[in-house]
Amino acid sequence: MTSHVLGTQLLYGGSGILLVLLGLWSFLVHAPLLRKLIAINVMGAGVFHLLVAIAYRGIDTPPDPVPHALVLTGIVVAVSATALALAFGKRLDRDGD
Amino acid sequence: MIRPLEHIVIPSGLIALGGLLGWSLFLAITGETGDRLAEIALARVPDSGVSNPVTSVLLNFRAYDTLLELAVLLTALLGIWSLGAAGPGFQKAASVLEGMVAGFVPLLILSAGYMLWVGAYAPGGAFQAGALLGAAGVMLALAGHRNAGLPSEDRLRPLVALGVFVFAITGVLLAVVGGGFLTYPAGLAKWLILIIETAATLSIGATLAAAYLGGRPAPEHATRESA
Amino acid sequence: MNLLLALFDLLLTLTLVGLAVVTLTSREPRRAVILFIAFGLLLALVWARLRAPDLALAEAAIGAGLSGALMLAAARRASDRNSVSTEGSNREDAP
Amino acid sequence: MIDALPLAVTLPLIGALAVTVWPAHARGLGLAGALITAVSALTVTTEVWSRGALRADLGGWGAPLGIALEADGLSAAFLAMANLVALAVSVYAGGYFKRETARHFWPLWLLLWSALNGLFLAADLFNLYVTLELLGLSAAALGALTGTREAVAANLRYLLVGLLGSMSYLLGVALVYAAYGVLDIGLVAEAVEPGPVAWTAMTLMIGGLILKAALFPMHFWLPPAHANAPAPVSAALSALVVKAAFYLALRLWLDVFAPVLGEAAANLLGILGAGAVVWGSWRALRAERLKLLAAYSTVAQMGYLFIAFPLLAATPPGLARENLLAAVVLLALTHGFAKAGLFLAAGMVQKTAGHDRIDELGGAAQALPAATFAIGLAGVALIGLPPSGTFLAKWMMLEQAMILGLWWWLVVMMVGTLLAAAYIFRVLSRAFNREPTPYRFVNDASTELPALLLGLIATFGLGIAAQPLWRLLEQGAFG
Repeated sequence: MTSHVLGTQLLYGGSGILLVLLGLWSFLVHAPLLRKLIAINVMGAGVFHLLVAIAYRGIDTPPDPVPHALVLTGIVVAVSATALALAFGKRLDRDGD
Repeated sequence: MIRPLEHIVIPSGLIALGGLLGWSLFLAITGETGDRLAEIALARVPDSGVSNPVTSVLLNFRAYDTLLELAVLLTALLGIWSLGAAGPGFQKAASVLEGMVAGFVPLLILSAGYMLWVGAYAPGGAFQAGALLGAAGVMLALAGHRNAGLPSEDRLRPLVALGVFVFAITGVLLAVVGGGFLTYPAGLAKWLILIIETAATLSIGATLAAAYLGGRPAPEHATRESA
Repeated sequence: MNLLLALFDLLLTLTLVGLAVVTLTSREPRRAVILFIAFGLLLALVWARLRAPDLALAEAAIGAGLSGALMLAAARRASDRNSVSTEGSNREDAP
Repeated sequence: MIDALPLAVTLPLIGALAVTVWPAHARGLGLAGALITAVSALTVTTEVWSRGALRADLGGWGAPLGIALEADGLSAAFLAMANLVALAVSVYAGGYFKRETARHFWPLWLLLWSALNGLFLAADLFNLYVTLELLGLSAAALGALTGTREAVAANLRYLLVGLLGSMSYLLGVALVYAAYGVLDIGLVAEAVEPGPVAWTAMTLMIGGLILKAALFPMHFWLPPAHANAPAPVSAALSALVVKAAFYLALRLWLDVFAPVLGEAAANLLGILGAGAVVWGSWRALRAERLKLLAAYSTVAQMGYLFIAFPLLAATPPGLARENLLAAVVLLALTHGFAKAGLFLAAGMVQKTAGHDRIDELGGAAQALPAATFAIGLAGVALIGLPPSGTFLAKWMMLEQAMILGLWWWLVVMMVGTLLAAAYIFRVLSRAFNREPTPYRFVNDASTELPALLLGLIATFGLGIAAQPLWRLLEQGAFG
């Protein structure tokens, strides 16, 4: 593996970790449900980004398909959780009126 | 005003965590193990019945993950339904938007079919196709179609269950005929994957659109009133 | 060639992280959601760059598109509620 | 012969689909699904018992490319407990839910059951993530079925905390894959080397799991979520769902990260466990509602399980360690039966009295002798009186703590036991504070017998017949 590939993996993998930390921070300090959901989705995006980064093996080499499949699964799980949590929120709004 | 938890404890904890994670990632990537599963997976793609490596992993090598993933999507929808009925929906759209939607929706459905088919050898597949179908449903809902183009509840239920059902039954039947759970016989893999993906696409599309409505679909008579 | 690509990578990464920061610090719900959708679309672009076109499609359609649509509906309810409940008082959430 | 392992996950899934499609027959189809699921899972346990560890390579690819399911003694033991409890909960739920709620309960319940079986049998780190999410989403939706504002709010919080825990776990999995390039638990275990990567991955994964297991001080979400759920759901959440997170933490600890571990990490978990025992028991003693008491008692009981980590870490491999591990499993299983029995009985009391305030329970408890008796039996097991499984398990843990000279764990466990005795007797004294009334012992068989049976298993079954568990757990390593 060339140093360029390594550098790319580290750059994108590192930014994935940064996204996780930013999302975690927002999740911990912001109370509204929507902000918490955006935060957790950004966290998830960070983890997915990390997986995509380690799957990368250079511009001319086919990437590792296994992390890609994991991320696709993760995306669908994330949207499912988001939709369910928003339905909880909607129910609470309705009851609050 | 300084709140110690929010302004000192959490940020410094996160910075420490970030350092630890970054360091671990550096060591993990630069470590000796190198190649991971990539070579094995790419070498076996020709045996999988499809030539898109990601589809090979999703629908063949790690098909069991995908089965449970579809179950997660179904769980979310059933959970949403248990929390209450859908809201009153959007107002009937203006004729311009209505016209746009009328043009867009068939286009989305066509693209979904295309995406499903090319997923075997090019980027795409059941999830992307299902998402396009879901998007068509969202557009219909935005244009004022109360049930987002979905059928009535007693026909919607089999539709959202279809993907998991075809997947699971295929798995069990393959186990019964002796191959093992979800072990596709050589030669049949391509067709079995296409059947499973088609069922999954329909279910994913219907589930996403139904999830967008945010509650149990309105009963049949109410739909007729609004139409 | 490599240097150019590295610069491009750096630019993409900085934009992505910057977009995440403004998304997460937006108080107004609708604004936050729209920024989140933009973030998802940019992420899809980055993944296309990393040779993950399947994921780019899925992220654009599901991660940004459908999650975004779901959140926009919630954001609209939130702003409706806010404009009702804070009528006549200071609107803390105003952009 | 068809492999029993994938069936234990797929059959409840297919049952859930049937109930989804024909909601009008939710109860009948759901009970049928529950029965065949339990039979398939118990088949797995008996096969492990007679033939040793099982493994099924799904898709026929084998590790590292494919996903496998595995059952050894540890998973078979948890699987058997979970499926027996879930069957009892199903019978109870058949009589508990009205038609409208039943339509929503049964599909979600069978999906949760599928996730549980999938989790106990999984042999792949990412597959475990998917089962964790399936478990978390179905559990939160079930918990909100009472529909009260408290229940919805508490279970939304539970959902969010669960998502945070899964995210932490997934980040750990991503690190593992980056470093070792495999996801199969056995292969990861071979590849793991002590160092910062393994240490960070372990912290992330086990950290996410203890959030889901509600280990003190991350327990804050549990009492409202469990206390406000419908009784059969509370039983499943408290007895099974948090237990699944503990099982997975134990599994990762023993099978994957054993070489990485320092005693410091084990001691940290033990200290949090001790905090849980004391705080949870104290809050249970002060609780005004029976279901809240039961929920805080779960916080405390999870604490005992985590005290096992420092004891296990300090015990050298050998017979003593095997016995200690078996004692921990026995404790977890007994608590599963006992807590499910307690919640089911509490549900009947609540339904009869219209409330579950402990101070005003006298009459209602008196009217339901079977429920009161079930609460008593479950109480015996929760305190750890002989002949319950808890008594044996705690005794062995105390003995090992004494041998190791780690007397402070001993003190914590004694304090917890005394507090447990206090909160259980507080409930029972309310139940017996009136003249006996001439009601029948059993009033509604389908709801009272499950609770009673669970209590009996916890107190007598596992206590007296603990020997088979030892034999089952010997079916350890995969061939």
